[in-house]
Amino acid sequence: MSLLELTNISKHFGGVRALHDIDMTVDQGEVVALIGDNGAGKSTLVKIVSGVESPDSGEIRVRGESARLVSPRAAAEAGIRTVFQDLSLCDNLDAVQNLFLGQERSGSVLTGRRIRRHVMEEQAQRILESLSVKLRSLHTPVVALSGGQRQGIAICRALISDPAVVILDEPTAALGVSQRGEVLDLIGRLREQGRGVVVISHDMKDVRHIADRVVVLRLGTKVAEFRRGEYTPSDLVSAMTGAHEEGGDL
Amino acid sequence: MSLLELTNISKHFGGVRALHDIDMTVDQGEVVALIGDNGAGKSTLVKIVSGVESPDSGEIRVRGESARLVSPRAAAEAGIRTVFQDLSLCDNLDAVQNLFLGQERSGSVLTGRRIRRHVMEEQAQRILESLSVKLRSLHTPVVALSGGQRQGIAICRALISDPAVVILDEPTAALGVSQRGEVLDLIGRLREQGRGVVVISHDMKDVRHIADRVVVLRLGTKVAEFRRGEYTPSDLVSAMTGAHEEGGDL
Amino acid sequence: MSVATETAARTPASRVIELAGRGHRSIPVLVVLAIIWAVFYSQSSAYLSFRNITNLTLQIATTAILALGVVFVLLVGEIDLSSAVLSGVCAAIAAGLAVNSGLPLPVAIAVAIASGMAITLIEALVITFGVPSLIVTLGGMVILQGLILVVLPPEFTVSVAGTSFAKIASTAVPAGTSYVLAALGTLAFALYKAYQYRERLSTGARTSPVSVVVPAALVAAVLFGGVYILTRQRGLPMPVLIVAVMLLIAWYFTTQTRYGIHLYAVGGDREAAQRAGIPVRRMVVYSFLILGACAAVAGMVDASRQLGVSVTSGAGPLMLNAIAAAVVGGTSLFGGRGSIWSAILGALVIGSISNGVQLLGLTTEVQYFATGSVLIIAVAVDVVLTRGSLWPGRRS
Amino acid sequence: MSVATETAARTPASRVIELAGRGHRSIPVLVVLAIIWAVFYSQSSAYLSFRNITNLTLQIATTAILALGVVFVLLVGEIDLSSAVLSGVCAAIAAGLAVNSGLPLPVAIAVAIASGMAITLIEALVITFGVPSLIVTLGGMVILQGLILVVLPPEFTVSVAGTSFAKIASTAVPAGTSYVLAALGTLAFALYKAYQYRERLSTGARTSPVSVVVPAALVAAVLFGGVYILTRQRGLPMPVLIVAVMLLIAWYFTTQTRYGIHLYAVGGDREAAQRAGIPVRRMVVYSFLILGACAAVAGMVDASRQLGVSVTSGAGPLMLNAIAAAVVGGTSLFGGRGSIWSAILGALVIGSISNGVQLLGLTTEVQYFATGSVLIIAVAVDVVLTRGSLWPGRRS
Amino acid sequence: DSDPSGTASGDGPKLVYFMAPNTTPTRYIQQDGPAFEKAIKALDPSVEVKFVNAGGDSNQQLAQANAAIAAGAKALVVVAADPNTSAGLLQQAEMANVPVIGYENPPVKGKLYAQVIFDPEKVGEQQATYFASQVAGGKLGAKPVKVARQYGNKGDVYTTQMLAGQNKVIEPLIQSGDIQVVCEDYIKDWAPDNATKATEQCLTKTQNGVGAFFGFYDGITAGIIAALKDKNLKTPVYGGQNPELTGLQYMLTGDQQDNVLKAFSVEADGAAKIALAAVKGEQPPADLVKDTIDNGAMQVPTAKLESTLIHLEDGKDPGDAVQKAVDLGIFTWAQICVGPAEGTETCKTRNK
Ligand SMILES: Nc1ncnc2c1ncn2[C@@H]1O[C@H](COP(=O)(O)OP(=O)(O)OP(=O)(O)O)[C@@H](O)[C@H]1O
Ligand SMILES: Nc1ncnc2c1ncn2[C@@H]1O[C@H](COP(=O)(O)OP(=O)(O)OP(=O)(O)O)[C@@H](O)[C@H]1O
Ligand SMILES: [Mg+2]
Ligand SMILES: [Mg+2]
Repeated sequence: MSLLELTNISKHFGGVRALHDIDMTVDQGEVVALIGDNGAGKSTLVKIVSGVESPDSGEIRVRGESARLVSPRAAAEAGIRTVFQDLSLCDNLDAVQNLFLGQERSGSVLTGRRIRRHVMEEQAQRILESLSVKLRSLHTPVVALSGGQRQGIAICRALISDPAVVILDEPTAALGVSQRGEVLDLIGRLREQGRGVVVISHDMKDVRHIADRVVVLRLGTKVAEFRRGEYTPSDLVSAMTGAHEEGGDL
Repeated sequence: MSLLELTNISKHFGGVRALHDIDMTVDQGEVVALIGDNGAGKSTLVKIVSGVESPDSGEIRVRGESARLVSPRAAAEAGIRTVFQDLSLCDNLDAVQNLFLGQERSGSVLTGRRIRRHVMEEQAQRILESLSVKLRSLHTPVVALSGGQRQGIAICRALISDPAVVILDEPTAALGVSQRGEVLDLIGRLREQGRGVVVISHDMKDVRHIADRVVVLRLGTKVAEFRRGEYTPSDLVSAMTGAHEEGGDL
Repeated sequence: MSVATETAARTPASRVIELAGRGHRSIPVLVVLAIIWAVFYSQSSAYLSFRNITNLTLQIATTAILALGVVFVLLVGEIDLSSAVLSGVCAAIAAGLAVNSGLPLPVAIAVAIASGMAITLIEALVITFGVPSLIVTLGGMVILQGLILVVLPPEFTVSVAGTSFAKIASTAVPAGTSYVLAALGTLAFALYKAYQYRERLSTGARTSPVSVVVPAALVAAVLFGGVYILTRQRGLPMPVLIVAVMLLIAWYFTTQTRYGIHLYAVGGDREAAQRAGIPVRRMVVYSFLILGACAAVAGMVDASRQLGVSVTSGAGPLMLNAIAAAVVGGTSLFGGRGSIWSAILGALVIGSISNGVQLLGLTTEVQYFATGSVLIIAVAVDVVLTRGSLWPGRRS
Repeated sequence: MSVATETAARTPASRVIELAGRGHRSIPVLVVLAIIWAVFYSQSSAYLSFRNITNLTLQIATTAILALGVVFVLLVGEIDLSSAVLSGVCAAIAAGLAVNSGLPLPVAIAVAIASGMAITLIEALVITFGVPSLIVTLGGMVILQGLILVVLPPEFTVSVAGTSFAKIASTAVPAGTSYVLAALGTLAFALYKAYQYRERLSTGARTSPVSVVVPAALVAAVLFGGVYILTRQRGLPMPVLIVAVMLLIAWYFTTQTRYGIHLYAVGGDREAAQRAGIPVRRMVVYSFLILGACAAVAGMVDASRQLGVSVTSGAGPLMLNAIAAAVVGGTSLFGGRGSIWSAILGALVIGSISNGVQLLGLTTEVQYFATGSVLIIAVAVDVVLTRGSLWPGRRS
Repeated sequence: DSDPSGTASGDGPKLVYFMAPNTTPTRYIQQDGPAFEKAIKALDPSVEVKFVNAGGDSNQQLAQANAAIAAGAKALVVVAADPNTSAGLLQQAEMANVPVIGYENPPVKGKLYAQVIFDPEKVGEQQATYFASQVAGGKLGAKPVKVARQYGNKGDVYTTQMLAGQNKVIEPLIQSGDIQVVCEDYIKDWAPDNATKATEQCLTKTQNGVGAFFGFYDGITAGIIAALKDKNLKTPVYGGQNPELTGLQYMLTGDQQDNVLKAFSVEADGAAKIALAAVKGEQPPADLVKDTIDNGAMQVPTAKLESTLIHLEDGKDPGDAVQKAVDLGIFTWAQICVGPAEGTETCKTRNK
């Protein structure tokens, strides 16, 4: 039984066919890479699985049961956490508040769910350090942070609630060399913990390195699926671009 | 005489020292890579040169003359165009409008500066094609575009006005494989045309490939500067992280 | 970093309208308007009489003109509370000069418009200095309430009945001339569209003659239809012509020129606009100058219809109605979204409701209930047609 | 994608204040307040008499309470125009029940608060359906203007002079009791701070006992100082106590609880908040419910001070004053920025201006000029101290 | 400088506040206030008069009263912003021992020293009586005369009282079928533009079938006349009062039939005398204050003033009627003879 199973997912935006009959599964302890050219529909697929967009048609099953992911909340309750491509941080909140947004460590209802800021700060410090994210202060609004710092926070956030499936939409795009390394390690650790991971990346080297399975989208359709070791770099590129002559410098 | 020359640039945000006594020059036909860990101050430096932030102290010279880049407009007039890390597109405008924003092709004052949309569309099509940016329609607001499509538009925008200095803050972060290749080619072409280019990137392979000179920032200070061929990959990493034992998988 | 995203599937109706409208945000408002008219007509057949339609257009003229100015300010992401009172001040200036001081009418009008623009210029400068526009225009409103006392003669009223000033609103363009104007308008529009078509052809862009014929036919229908209905009484009322000309100019500048793109850019993302080299401050100032001119014109049309100016000119619900008209028409309070058509369409919706409610002869309480709820329902219908599923992505 | 970025160097003054304030946005407003007081005091020594300060606090009570509710709505990025009239409706309900129907006062109060919340609940549901809040609350305002005619008895007024209802505002807590309350308040606050200090220590976070002593001393100074000044006349006026308790509760919930973070998240970036799993719609509804309760309390305090309810209750400048108070105090019209202190501080600024201007006995025109310009100047000073250089990054 | 005793004792200038309700109607800031000050100065130059204006807000007026008391006022002359919510003001004044003189629109349900008023019920009755006489005289054509009535803001005390006065006379005519009311509108905020709109809608509804308009005050009649002029209709308009400048001008042009003059100078004079008595701590002057009116809390000593109805007469110079307003000092011919009235015969002869 797969952790996550998509069947026949389609999505239109007005006249634009963003996704067409996509099938995809994610198993326990498996890293699935989702690749494709710009505008292929990767982020749209991610948004559907995270409850941000609803598909026009198709079915989503979580642990074998049909799930209606009508909102990000519903997806989170089904154990799916996502790092969005645009990060989706609240600019006016600080790093700690963003990290725990929607899953604050708080006291009982009697105290009106009083925030236990000290607990959160301590946990935040730990998790940020584990990804080498360096912040000068935990109290500045994230709008004042650098691109990489923001991405680091977005990634840490997805891990805080111990999710079953983690979806990462271009998680390393803005990261520095060492942070990038940490994230790749992290993905390995997530796999070892038996979670399902979906990674979107444009870096074919990373993809080959971490992915157990590669799903290729082109213009909204799934054009290929490869298992680890069963493809060459040029297979990926030709699947993505639809051209067989291009191999690139991979 | 350098195209662009920065001396002793410093910048604080409240208590955070973002930049400290930075010197940097960009010559004609030269590609300067600016590298550093997340939060090192790269984007802040770029914002200062683009007139978005003003430095606390220091001097900026353009073609040998002291310039006061008090606004993005002033920077543009001095021939400096920038692709910002956050892209800085107007979400409610479409691709063509964003591409030409502030430099529209328009009629005379007599017509109230009537927009010549057909000219702009045609030019837009050409320039987008040259970078392999594929849009389904030139009329959708850019908020509806994919991350890579947006980045492609932001890059094209910087080129439309024939600038002397082009600054690219992580220009390939969200790009697909082929678009990324085009951008690297483009940077080469810009150099051949005698322009100055500043590129920020976390990809050391790209940096080695395109940069004539590499400037390394760490915690707001310039810690090293290398000329093409005068450094090894591990030189870069150790300069960025301040640690000499790390070499990474470059 | 907020991005409009749908969290639920769109209604089929919205798709149809999207296809029909192709970006014409105005169509759902027109549908709403048609529903409102149908409902009131079913209650009272006098509602759609030529006489009442003429009443309606005259009743909404002031609101529409002021709303037009407000749209410009909303588009750049600011707000204004002072322009209604400003319209009273400008009317007092114009009427004082024309009637009490005996200056020629055009001079009086010019001075009033200049004064309106001067006052909004000051407001705009304070706003671009950094004071929130809500505060500046609220303070401005209070100051202007004082100013109108100063500008008015000691008896605090200027009566303009029977003077040349009264002609502003009471002049009626004869039917013949009106049809000629309509024909000229249609022709000019068709020629412009044809010119655009040629332009596009020259760059080899995909286009078709349909892009000339259909809009031109629409414009002809609206112009001739309008002239036919509105000349049934006494000829085309001057305020209608004023509104039409102002809309025409505003349409050209907001959709056909560089200025228009910058306006939307500043409202959409001020920081991004500035980074693109757009003079953001200057654009905000322009919007307020336009508002000042619109307020002056609105004030004079109103005074000329009311046959007088007094301290209550520009008071009452005018300000809120103008803002509401803009928002009902689809302009966002948060900047960057909307069009100048929202001014006239919103004013029509609001005016149609209050006109209809009054026609039915309900008791005061029921009038209040009907007015408020029809307004909300009208916008809710519009939301169902286009915007509903976008909450919470869109706010305004 | 708009990001606040400075385009010019900060003023040195702003640095000082930034350091002194460490995120306490309230300090510049306090400076502005001090300047206003100094200016008016130099014109009239009666301005800072105990009597006048007591007047002032009573005078602003209604505005402050309503502004508190408005702050909640602004924080989630919505706006409200109906709550002033709603306050009149709730006051009419309470007074009608307590005086005309003879219900026990607490029951009448409870029914009024429940009615206020029920009405804003309906508004909130329509808003979360997708209709812009400006339209819903404008329509709501019109409906409520009708409703107050229905709720009031046929003579359109309820007089509460000499009834238990009048006690709401006229009760004065004796000086002794007031000091005890101040002491209890200080103690509770100090204990809470000490508890937080212990908590932080337990996780090894950097902290120091100064974080307990300094705030506690400040609170003590404010409470005892306030009680000293306000009990000079007849004891501590009940409305002051009501405001204090409401602020206390609002402070706790907005800054110390999960609810508070979600409130700011929804206002800061609604889409991001929703993606984080926050029930955005529910948060908007909560804010409106709080507004409804605040409006009811404000209306009852007001009626009890004026000893009567009529159709004008909640009309007049109350609504705009409440919104302006929130904005003057530093709350953004665009959501996500501000604090509950802005309600009381903004109301104080506005009240101090209007109180001072009245005390000087200026002519009507000059009063208008003074009120409007002092308001703008006050916020401009605040801008110079903190926000000025941020234009155009920040908008509100 | 604090005054903990809470009473307005001590010396210093004798301060009297004239508290206007709003800038509309304009008479309080334009005419009554200045006339009051003039009258006070004539009687006792040592008394200082200050003016405030509540902007139509009871809460503001209460604050102003408190400020006035704090500033050491010896008496308050109050035109209530809303009489129904002014008891709080009276209570504050009573606690501070500052006498309050009600003026024209007096506060109710509290302690007043005295009040001067033109009884609104009486004004309404005067308007209606003249209107009834016109109906009876056949001036408005065959019965039933189709009448459109426009009242003030619904719920206002003044509206309620004037309407009661009007209805005393009008109701029987309706019963008898002499009058048929075809439209009835409460005019929000007494605003002329709302009156214009109500008129337009009424004309649409009845297809111009209105025999006469019967308004409530000059602002409303001005709004009615604006609508009629726009439609080139000559329907007679009744029911002016106050008066406003436009009301008198429209009488000269023959657009408005009548007006009820409330001589502010008489009222201000009376209020001045009463206020001085109050400042001195004496009883209200008995020659002036002859009546009492129950205001819900007490029997208030009242100076009831006589309002005068003027009206146009066939074949006579309208100037004859308007002359009374000039005689009472309400407006001068120079003020009246501008705008619409400028070209009338009356102005050519009387405005020299
Ligand atoms: N809200 C929307 N409205 C209309 N079109 C949309 C919307 N969102 C996405 N699209 C379109 O759908 C297509 C797929 O977009 P998507 O963001 O999924 O691409 P992607 O594979 O993530 O690309 P990238 O690698 O550049 O991030 C694009 O053509 C885009 O323009
Ligand atoms: N407006 C601001 N206010 C306060 N601090 C800021 C602001 N902008 C940047 N900083 C801080 O300045 C430092 C440098 O940020 P900058 O964005 O220049 O880093 P960067 O080198 O571009 O990093 P990245 O590779 O992650 O993009 C960071 O610590 C950041 O938190
Ligand atoms: Mg994507
Ligand atoms: Mg950066």
